[in-house]
This record gives sequence, C-alpha cells and structure tokens, in this order.
Amino acid sequence: MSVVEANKTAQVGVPDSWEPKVIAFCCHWCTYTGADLAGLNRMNYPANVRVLRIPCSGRMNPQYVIEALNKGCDGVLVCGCHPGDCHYVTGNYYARRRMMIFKRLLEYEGLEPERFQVRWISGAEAGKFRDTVMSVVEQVRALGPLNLTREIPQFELPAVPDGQEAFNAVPEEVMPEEVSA
Amino acid sequence: MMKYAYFPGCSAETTGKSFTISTSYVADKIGVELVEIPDWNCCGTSAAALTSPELAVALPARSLAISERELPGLDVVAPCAGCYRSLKASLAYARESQENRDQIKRIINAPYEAKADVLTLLEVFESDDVREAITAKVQRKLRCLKVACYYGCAMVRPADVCECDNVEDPQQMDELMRLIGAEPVSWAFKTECCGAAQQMTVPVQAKPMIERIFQNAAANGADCIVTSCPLCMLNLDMREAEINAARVARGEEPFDIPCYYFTELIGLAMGAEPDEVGIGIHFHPAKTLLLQRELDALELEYAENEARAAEERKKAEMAAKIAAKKAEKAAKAAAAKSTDVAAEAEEVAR
Amino acid sequence: MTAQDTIRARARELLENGEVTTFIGWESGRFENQTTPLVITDASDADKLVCNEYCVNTLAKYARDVVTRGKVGMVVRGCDSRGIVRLINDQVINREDVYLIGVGCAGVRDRKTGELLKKCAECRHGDPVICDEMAGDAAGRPQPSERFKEVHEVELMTQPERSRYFEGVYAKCIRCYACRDVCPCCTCRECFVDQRRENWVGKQNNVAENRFYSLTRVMHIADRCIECGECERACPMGLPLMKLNRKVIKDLNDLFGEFESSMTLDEEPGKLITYDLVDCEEFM
Amino acid sequence: MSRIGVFICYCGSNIAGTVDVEAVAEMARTLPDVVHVETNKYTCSDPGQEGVRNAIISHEIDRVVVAACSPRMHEPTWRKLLADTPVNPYMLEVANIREQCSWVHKDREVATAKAMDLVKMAVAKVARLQPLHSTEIPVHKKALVIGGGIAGMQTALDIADAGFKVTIVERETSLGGKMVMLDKTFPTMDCSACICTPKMSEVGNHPNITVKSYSEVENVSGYIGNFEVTIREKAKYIDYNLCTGCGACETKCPQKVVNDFEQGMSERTAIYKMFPQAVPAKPVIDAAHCRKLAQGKCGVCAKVCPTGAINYEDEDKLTTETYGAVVFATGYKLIDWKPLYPEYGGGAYPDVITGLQFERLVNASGPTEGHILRPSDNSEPKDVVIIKCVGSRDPNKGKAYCSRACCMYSAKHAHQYLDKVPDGRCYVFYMDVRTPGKGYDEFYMNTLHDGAQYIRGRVSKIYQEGGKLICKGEDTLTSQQVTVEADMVVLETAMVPADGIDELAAKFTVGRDADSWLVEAHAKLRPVETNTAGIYLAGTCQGPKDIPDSVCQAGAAASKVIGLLNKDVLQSNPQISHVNEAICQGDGACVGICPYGAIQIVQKTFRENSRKVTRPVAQVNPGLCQGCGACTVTCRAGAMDLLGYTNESIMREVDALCQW
Repeated sequence: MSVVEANKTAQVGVPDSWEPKVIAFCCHWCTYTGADLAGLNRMNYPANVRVLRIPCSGRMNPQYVIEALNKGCDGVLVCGCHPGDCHYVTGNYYARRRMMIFKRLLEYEGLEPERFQVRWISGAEAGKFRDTVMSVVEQVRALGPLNLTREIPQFELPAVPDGQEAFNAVPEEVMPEEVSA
Repeated sequence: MMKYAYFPGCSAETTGKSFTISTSYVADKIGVELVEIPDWNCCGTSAAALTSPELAVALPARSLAISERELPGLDVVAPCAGCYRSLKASLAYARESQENRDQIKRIINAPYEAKADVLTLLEVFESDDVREAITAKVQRKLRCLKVACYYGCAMVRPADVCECDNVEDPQQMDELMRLIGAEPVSWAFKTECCGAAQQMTVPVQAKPMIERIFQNAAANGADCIVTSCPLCMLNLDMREAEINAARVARGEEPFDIPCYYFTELIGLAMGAEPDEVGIGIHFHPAKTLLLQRELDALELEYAENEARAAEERKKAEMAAKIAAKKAEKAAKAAAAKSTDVAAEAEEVAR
Repeated sequence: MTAQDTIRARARELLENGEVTTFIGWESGRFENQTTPLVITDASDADKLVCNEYCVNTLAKYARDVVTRGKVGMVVRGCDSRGIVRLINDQVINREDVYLIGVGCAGVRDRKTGELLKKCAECRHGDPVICDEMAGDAAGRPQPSERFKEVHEVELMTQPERSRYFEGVYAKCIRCYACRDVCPCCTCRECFVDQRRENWVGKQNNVAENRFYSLTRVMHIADRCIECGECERACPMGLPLMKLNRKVIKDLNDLFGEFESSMTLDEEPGKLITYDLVDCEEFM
Repeated sequence: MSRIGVFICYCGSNIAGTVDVEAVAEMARTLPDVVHVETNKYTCSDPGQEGVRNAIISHEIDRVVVAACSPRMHEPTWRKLLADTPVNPYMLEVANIREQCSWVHKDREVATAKAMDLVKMAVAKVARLQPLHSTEIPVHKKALVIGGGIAGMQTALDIADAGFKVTIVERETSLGGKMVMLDKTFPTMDCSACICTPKMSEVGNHPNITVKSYSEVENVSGYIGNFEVTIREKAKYIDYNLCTGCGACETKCPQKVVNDFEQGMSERTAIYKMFPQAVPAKPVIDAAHCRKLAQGKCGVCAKVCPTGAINYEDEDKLTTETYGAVVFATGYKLIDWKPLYPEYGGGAYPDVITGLQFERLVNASGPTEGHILRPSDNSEPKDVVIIKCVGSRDPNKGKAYCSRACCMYSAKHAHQYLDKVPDGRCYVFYMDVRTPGKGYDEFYMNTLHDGAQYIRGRVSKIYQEGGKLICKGEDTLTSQQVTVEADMVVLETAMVPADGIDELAAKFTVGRDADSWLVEAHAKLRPVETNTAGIYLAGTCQGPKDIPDSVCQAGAAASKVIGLLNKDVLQSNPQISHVNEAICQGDGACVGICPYGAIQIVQKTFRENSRKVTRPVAQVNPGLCQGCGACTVTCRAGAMDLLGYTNESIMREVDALCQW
C-alpha cells in the first residue's frame, strides 16, 4: 500500500498508457442487474472496471478484496442491494457490518479510502452504477497505481524480546546479551 | 444505624419547616442518621434550567461532589421533591458518559464520579429495616383516618430519570400509611401537578389545578391529603382557604381537607404530640381532624371490644347450652340404662 | 497456605482420585524467575507446579491439545479463563472437559526487568471469569483506564504515516505464525494459511503478503478476541499486534455497541455474525 | 485435465460492433485447458445451439464458457442445452460481454481488451467448477393451514376447492377467529355472524378439509413439499363420534367460568361450546375448571349425556402428517392496554372497555342481547367517549405502527352507538382519520352526520368522580383543554400478533419483525410468501388488516399453495452450501446467520487418527438452503463453501482478472 507522496514520485515512472484496474464485486440480484440495465440503456462508463458476479453481498469474503489488492488491482468496489432489499433478506446487513470494520482496518493500515469502496446499488439504479464506477475509476486514477511495497528493506535485527533470548541462550555464555541486542 | 448524606434544600428551614421537624423526629426514633452535606447549595430547580442547561446540571453536581468527598459511601437523601428531581437529573446526566462527567468536573472544578445515589425520603422508608423499625415504634394506630396520598409530579417524572415504574399510581406512601393504621383511599390525582410554579404567573389556570386535587380527594372519601413534597404542601395548605372562599362565592360547599407530611403522621403514630412534629404550624387547621379521628378510633375500638365481648358471651352461652344438653343426654342415657338394668333384674327375678 | 500450595495439593488430589487425567500449570524454567507451561499426568509430579508472578504463558490453548486424553485440570487467571470460555463457546472443548482452579492475578512480570508485562498492564480482568474453585483470593485489580490508547495514537497519524508505519512493522514479520499458534481464538481444524486449494493468502515473506496475512488473522478473530495479548508477547519480532486487534474491537464497540468477548459461557453471538436494522449506514 | 470449450457470440452487431470477436477468440485459444473456441453470429439461435452441441460431442468438451449477453438473460438457456449433452449443466460460465462490455464502451480496442479479460475470468472459474446435480423433491399434495379465522378458512376453502386436501389447525374449540365475535362489518354493515358462520359450516362440511379444533402445532421438520408436522389435539373429554351436540350437558353443568368469547362480560359453563354456531358444533370440557376433573366429584354431564359421549379419561392426542405447504393464518389479539395505560385507570374502571368488548355489547347474541349497557351498573350510557390509537402509533407506550382497521371500526362503533341510543352523545378522540378503502370515507362522513363529535387529540387522563368517567384531553385544532364527563369509554386498542407466535414461527423458521409480525419474502413483490420456501402468510399474522384485506391475502396465499401442490416434484437448486466436515469445527457461527434456518449443528462420528471421534459439525438442509452464501463468510476455516460460487473459483477469477 503505497503512500500518496510515494505515488507522486512514482507517477513519474508511470507510463502514459497506465490505466487503473478496478474490480467490482456485484450481487446478482441488485447491482449486477443494475449494471445490465446500464448496458440496456447504452450508458457509457470507463472500461477499467471488471464485474465479478457473486450471489449476494453477504457472500463477499474480505479475502477476495485482499486477493485483488495483492494481485494487482488498483481499486476494489463491492456492491449489493440496499439494506432492506436483500434477495436473501439479511445478507447485506451482515455485509454492511463486515465491510465497515474491514474498510476501517485497511485504512488504519494506511490504504487510501478511495481504493476500497462499498455501495448499495439497486437493480433499477443503472445511473448510480455508472456514476459510481466513473467516480471510483477517477479517484483511483488520481491516486496512481497501487504500488505495494514488497521488498523487505535491510534493517538491523530488532531487540529480541525475552523468552526468545532464553531460547537462543543455550549455553548462556555463548550468547551474551550484547549479541542478541 | 442507617446513615445518609442529607440535602435539606431551601424549604427545609422556611416553608417546609414542619417537614424538617417531623423528619428529624421520625429519623431519630427509627435510627436513621441524616448528615447534612457541608456547604450545600441551591439545587437550581427550574430557574437554573431556564438559564442554561449546563448550570442546571452543574449546580446540583457541586453539592453531590462535596458529598462524595466529605461523606464518602453515603447515598444522598433529598426530602424536597424539587431538589430530588434536580439532583437526580444531574446524576443521570453524569452517569451517562465519562465525557459528561469530565464536563461537570471542568465546570465545578472538583473531582466527581457520580458514585452515590440520590434518594427521596420515601425511598429511604422503603427498606424492610425501616419498616420494621416503624412498626416497632408505633404506639397508636391512626385508625379511621382516610388519607389521600399525594406524591406530586416531581418525584416520578421524568420517569426514566426518576426510575419510577408506576408513574400514575405509586404505592410507597400508601404502604407506609397502612403501616401506621391509616386507610389510604384510591384516587386519581396522586401524581397530578398542583400548579405551584404557576400560581403567581397564571393564577387563572393554576387555581383550578389545586381545586380539582381537593375535589378528587373529597370525592373518593379522603379526610386529608398526605404529601411528601414541601412545594405541594405549601401550595395546597396555604391556598385551601382561598379556594374555599371562591367556592363559597360560587355557592359550593367549601372543603375541609387538611394536608400533612407523611412524616408528621408517622411521628404522630409514634406517640408525638401534634405540635412536636410541626402540625401546629399549618395554614389550614389540622389538629381538629386528628382529634376527631382519634375519638372515632376510640369509639370504634370500644364498639369492637363490645362486639368481641358479645361474641364471647354468645360463645360461652352456646358452650354452656351444649354442655347442658350433653349432660341432659348423658343423664337420660344413664336413666334409660338403669331402667333397663332394673327391668332386666326384674326379669331375672321373675 | 499460598495459592501455589493449594494448587499443588489440589492437583495431586485431582490426579490421585482420577477426577482429571492431566493437569496443566507452570514449572520453573532453567533460568532464574523463568517458568514454562507444564502438563502432568502423574500425581507425584504435582510438586513441580509453580504459580508466581513470572508465569507469563497463558494456558488456555494447551487445554485443546490434551483434552482428547480425558478431563483436564488447570490453573486459570483472567486471561486463561477467558481463553477457556472462548474454546468452549467455539465448541473446541466442552465445559465438563476441564476442571478450573482459579487464581487472582495482579499481572506477571518480565523475568529480567521485573516490570509488569505490557499485556498485563493493559489487562482488564485479572480474576477468572469462570472457575470451579479458587485457590486464594481474587486480586480485584483496578481497570486500566485507556483501553484504546495505542489505537488512538495510530489513528491520529496521517494516512502516509500509517502506511509507512505498518510497512515497517511488516518488514519485520518472519511469518512464523506464532501469533496464530498461541491465540485461543485461532482454533480452526485447518488454518486458512495451510489451505492450498483456495490459496487464501500469498505465502511469500514480503511486506505486502505479510500484511495481508496479518489482516486476515485480525478479521478472523475480530469479534472474538479476548485481548489476552499473547500474540504480541509470543511474537519473536516484537510486532505490535494488539494495535490491530484492538482497532477492530474499538470499531465494533463504537459502531455496534460496547462488548467484551468471552466473559461468559452464554455470551451473545459475535458482532459480525449479528446485525441491527438501525446499524449506521455509510455505503449509500 | 479439463477440456474447456469457449463459445463467443457476435450477437449480430451488438457485440461485434464494439468488440473484435475474432481477436477474443484468438486469445481464448491460448488459455490453459481450452480445447475448442468457436464464434457464432447468434449463439442462442437454433443453429447456434446446434453448433455448441456438436462441438461438445466432437471435441469431448466437459466445461463450457459462453461469452455473450448477460447470464441473467440466457444462463437458463445454456443450462437447458447442456442438460441434453454429456456436459453437466453447472459446468458453465457466462462471460457478459454485451450488457457489461460492448454496450457500455465505445472504444473498440478497450472493449475488446475487456472482453478478453471477462473470457479469461470465466475460463479460470469454469476450470474450478464441479458437476452439480439437482435432486427431485416430491411434493405431498396436502396443505396445512394454521388458524381457523376468516383468513385461514378462506385459504382452506380455496385450496380445497382446487381439489387438494387441507388440514386446519385451530387452537380454540371452534373455527371463526375474531370475525365471529364482531357484530357488524364496515362499511356495508352486514352482520358479521351472517357472513362468517356459513363459511364455518362450509369448511366443516367440505370433503377435502379436516378441521382439528382445540389443537396446536407441536413440532415441525422437513422442507418445501415435505413438512412433517406433529399436531397436538388437546383432550376434549368428549367422544365426537358419539356426541350429537344436543347441549344437555351445558345446561346442567354446575360450574361457572368467565366467558372469554364474551370478553369476560358473562359466564359460561365448564363444559361448553364457544358460541351457539360453533364448528365443530360440539362441546369440550375445560379441564382447568371442571369439578370432576379438578376435584374428582360431580360427573353431572356424564349422567345427562344421552349418548354416553363423555370420557373423563381422555388424553391429548399427537398425530404426525406430511404436508406439501403450510399457511400461517394465526391472526392477532388486542394489546393488553392495562399495564401500558395507567392514566386510563389501568383496568380499575369497569366502564372503560375495549373495542372488542363493545362489539359483544352491541351484538344481539352478546351478554346484553344487543342493548348497549355499561358493565358496572347495566345502565344505558348517555355520554360515550371513544379513544383511538390506544397502543397504536405510540412508540413510547405501545406500538409505533398504525393498526389500520381502528379508524373504520371506531367510526362504526360511534355509528352503532348513536343508532341504538338516539339521545346519546358520542365523542371520538383521534390523531388522524385514515379511511382509504372502497366506501370507507363515505362511511366515516355518515358517522359525522350521525352526530359523532370528533376531537383531534389524545386523552391524557381518565378518572372516576361521582359515577362519571372524566376524560381530560386536548383539542389540538383549537389548542383547548377538553374535559368530557363520560358514562362509558371505548378504547380502540392496537392489534398485536396472537399469543405464542414467536415460538410457532421459530418452529417453522419464519422471520418476525421487531413487533413479532411475520415477515413476508418481499414487501411488494412476494407479499404472501415467507423466506422459508413452501410457507405462506394469510391475514393479520403478517400485519394489521381489515377483513377484506385478510380475505384477499388468504386467496393469494391459496393460489400460491395450489401452484405448488399442482407440481408432482420440485427441482432442487444444487447451487447451495456444502460443508467440508473434515475441517468443520462446529462452532455454529453459520447457524444464526442463515436466514432460512437451513443449517444445524449435529454430532457426527468420524475416524480420525485411527480413533473414533464424535464431534459437532454443521449440516445443511438442501431443501431449505437458497444459496446466498452468507454462511461461507462466517466460516474462518472455509469449511462452508457455496457450490457454484466456491471460494476457490472466486479466488481464481480474481487472479485471472488481475493479469490484465
């Protein structure tokens, strides 16, 4: 998860051809239907979004978001029926709680809020689907690619906490405290 | 010995003097110690709330904070219903969140954790220990006295602040009255507003509020009204004459319904003279009724004793009659037997 | 009679009359003031048991491994007992599988510095929440005032600062999974990191995948974490894992109402497997 | 090794206009496991489908990707096509390159690239799918209706008329429910009994309907088409085969009991029929009050019974039967206003009565034979106050909702009172008057013309003084305090669900809202279905309603049931949750989250590490699971998975997509 400044410097190296990749997890009954309706109405939205159909937003495992970010998506959108309209009655209520917590956790660890968004879009809200996709793509485009730091930087061995030292300390004379520190 | 921090309120030495007198009389008797909170201040009542909500919370909190510091571990008793409501509302606010407590601390510039509860005098009297103590100390039961227990509005509302589970028909005072032999009537104005706060500003609206309380008490056969709120007491007791004058002018019967603090009646039942518990300083004459009812009680007792004696006499007569009948029967049987024996003997002899 | 004496005596009795087949406690380690968990099956070993302020390991999770051999007796403090409640509520063990001897705990100490361990300084429940008997008195220690101080500090950082901070954290992670192994909430029969078919999370030791492993671990224990702090204590690289666990607990508290997991055997279902119609809405 | 066939559709120019279909096909050929790629002008056309079928045979394809229009459009078509081929219908993935690609993007290059990605995703997913088989669920052609009120009776009649067997379970001793207690019905003022009792006897005599009166549902298991229901028929102490319903026992029974049917305003005997027109028209013995049963002495009824039908040894009977469908018609009761409204006396004043008590008072067969007499002294009240919304629209004390029928029946009560007591005065305190319905507002207007005084405001206090009930309130239109000295007060109290609804609904896993009304599957589009397939709702169990609406809903529920029972078998949806028992821990996180109650924790024995271990694992009821997948996310170990949308397939889909 790169930081904004890092992005700005990185942006120099970003080729002009770079396009953000956004994956949208859409529930079958509402948002996927809304996306289809956008097609029927020949609405236009950026092609940077790929829709992955799931039966219900309650099926949305946070792990899929992690996988997408890890494998190179620049943004993730999760969409479901409006609370109260879930085809399976309660799925999106659970999704709402889970995604609220998960989103906060990702942001706590430094992910830009724009990269992971959740929206309720009904089967009739083709316009909302288009607008949401456009705004998410634009926001992610503004942030630049998600350059995850992968390499482990060289760093000094941390002070080994207790216990660990006891483990290393056989025999104790060989492992004086200065070494482990 | 039960011990409480005592928040007297401004009426204690003035308009509610007889409440204070009777309370201390009864508390002494039953072993409840009331320790006055040092340097307590005005509870703020409705005036503070009108000025600023913070003031309404902070004023009572100051006294509670002093009590927490000086009288740790003691719950606070506020006999005046107005004080009780203010203190309780402030306490409820403080207990809502740490933020609220911090705000209060900032304003009063003193530590305050809202530990102690705020109680009415009635709540103190609710405990089983106090009830037992009262029962033990009662010397004369106030029989024949029909009382309308009047709780007033401030002790029960707002219901969530006052934690009152029966806003329309509270029972604590009624039970205390039963304990001392009086007969609480069932009536509909137990917690109705007496209009005290409006008497000066909108008397046209407020006077009927008093009148209908008396009206309903009378309609339900009460001799008197018993209250636990100094403001209600003042309002009802002082203005009864005024109400009566208006009624007479309208050609209606005036009321003769004295008002008492519940502590006064408990004190009386414990053997106090009316003046000892402050009954002598009421506006509406309050002693005659008590004398009358005492006489009624004596009469009733006499009648009951008579009835009991008559009953016993009847029983004894009955028993005697039965015994006589039994004896007669036995005698007859014996006689019959003896004739039989005689006959047999005769037979044998023959 | 000290709590330690009581524990030894009771462990002996329980093993002798067959009420339990194993007993879990601590024994003295090789070094001064060091202890290690001890599992005994023989009453004659009862005198090896110690109970002092250097018993740093939380024992709950050991119960899972030995419970198949029969009823387990064990010593529980606040953290151990909540761990046991967790195991029971997650159907890992049954209440009747364990006999719990409670001890009040005022916190355990670092064997060298003598200082209270971080996890104990933050502990909210020194005394057992369940036990069958108490050895000695409850400690009744005061509540630490600021449960979420650490979390709050991180929250106050800017987004780039937080990102850099956690990159530093995960750069250190060596993916040893000690945090998982020691956690009383991590009781899956097969952990997600070991599932090859789904391949839930990348297995390279790099900053990003370390981070995603950690995020998953946190989400998995989210509404069940007992805040024992064992993950942080066990981490050989000293990663501030409670900053993550408590972040989720704090958010759950703020959003869906105060709670503390694993305090009773009949606790309410977790916050993430329940919902409220009036939950706040931010995804419109 | 899987053999994937990819079929890419031009859809005329719909797709090909923006997407270079041949380029996509070229790319698809390079994907792993793809053995055949074919493009077609219209894949969904007959020749197109024939092409797919032939390709499957000739290339031995075992999984199929169709890149065409939305799966919402033609997924069923492809499934049906595959059913005729060796390929399992669920080894199919549709890449939506029309609605979500060619139609929404204009740039040919971009759209083609996206179409390629969508095909890649589909190929990645289809490679991980497993064959699924739907099973056939037999349908037991018999329906159970719970509740014998007007809604239940109507449902039963409609189903029975369509030729199916129906059982009605009624917990009271007679059919009729609340409607039969009413005097007249608004707005037509026809006599309730006159239109309700014929229905009762029709139900009682219908050859397809079995009435189980004085009975309750004890236990339920199973699922749509196959609900196994155990019914407890409470001991009636009377042999209904012998009893002729002559009523001799009732006239001779010495024990008097408060009559609930008359709302406590009269007495009945311990052996009783609820009311004269009861169906079944035979009495039962109220065991709690019968002298013979409670104290062992009496036995008068057995002596007078000419047929010897009395049996004091009778016991509850349990019967279990299988039903294809269940209809809830459990109705409502009136809220217990007494603890909620101490300001109305909390029940201390006998002349403060409920609307239902008023119904009995004006009813010619009621305790006063239709004379409006107040309960305390049997005098005719000259001033009557009617208070609406007692417990309704009052979130602080009662319920937040509107009880819907009270505006009309309070207007009816005012009308009936003014009709029967011409010199009386009637005051109606209201918050709003809501009269949407055919002829409803006209009816309300007539009541106003009758002379009813409508006062907009609530009554704050009622107390008794001098034999009068003094009602104090506010007229909010004039902002004046109002005091009415009334002889009788009628409280139009809120409707709440019938007693025991929570337990009963839990047995059937039917959802309830916060007020315990049963929840329909969709408020607008599936108003009589529940979320549990095969269970339907009729009448007020779903929410407050008046009679026309209840009957209407009853008919709707019946038509759903008839539709279901007309099928011999149902095809189960195989895309449902599946438990990997090897790693399931049985902690039950999935159980509570399932909206259908399809998951249970069961104890199972396994051989693990050469030992027998009995441990809890989750079990999915395939008849109940609808395949939402909510449970899968709660399962940290991933033991719960959703067939057709497995964790593995979604993860690989994500991976495939990220390669772009």
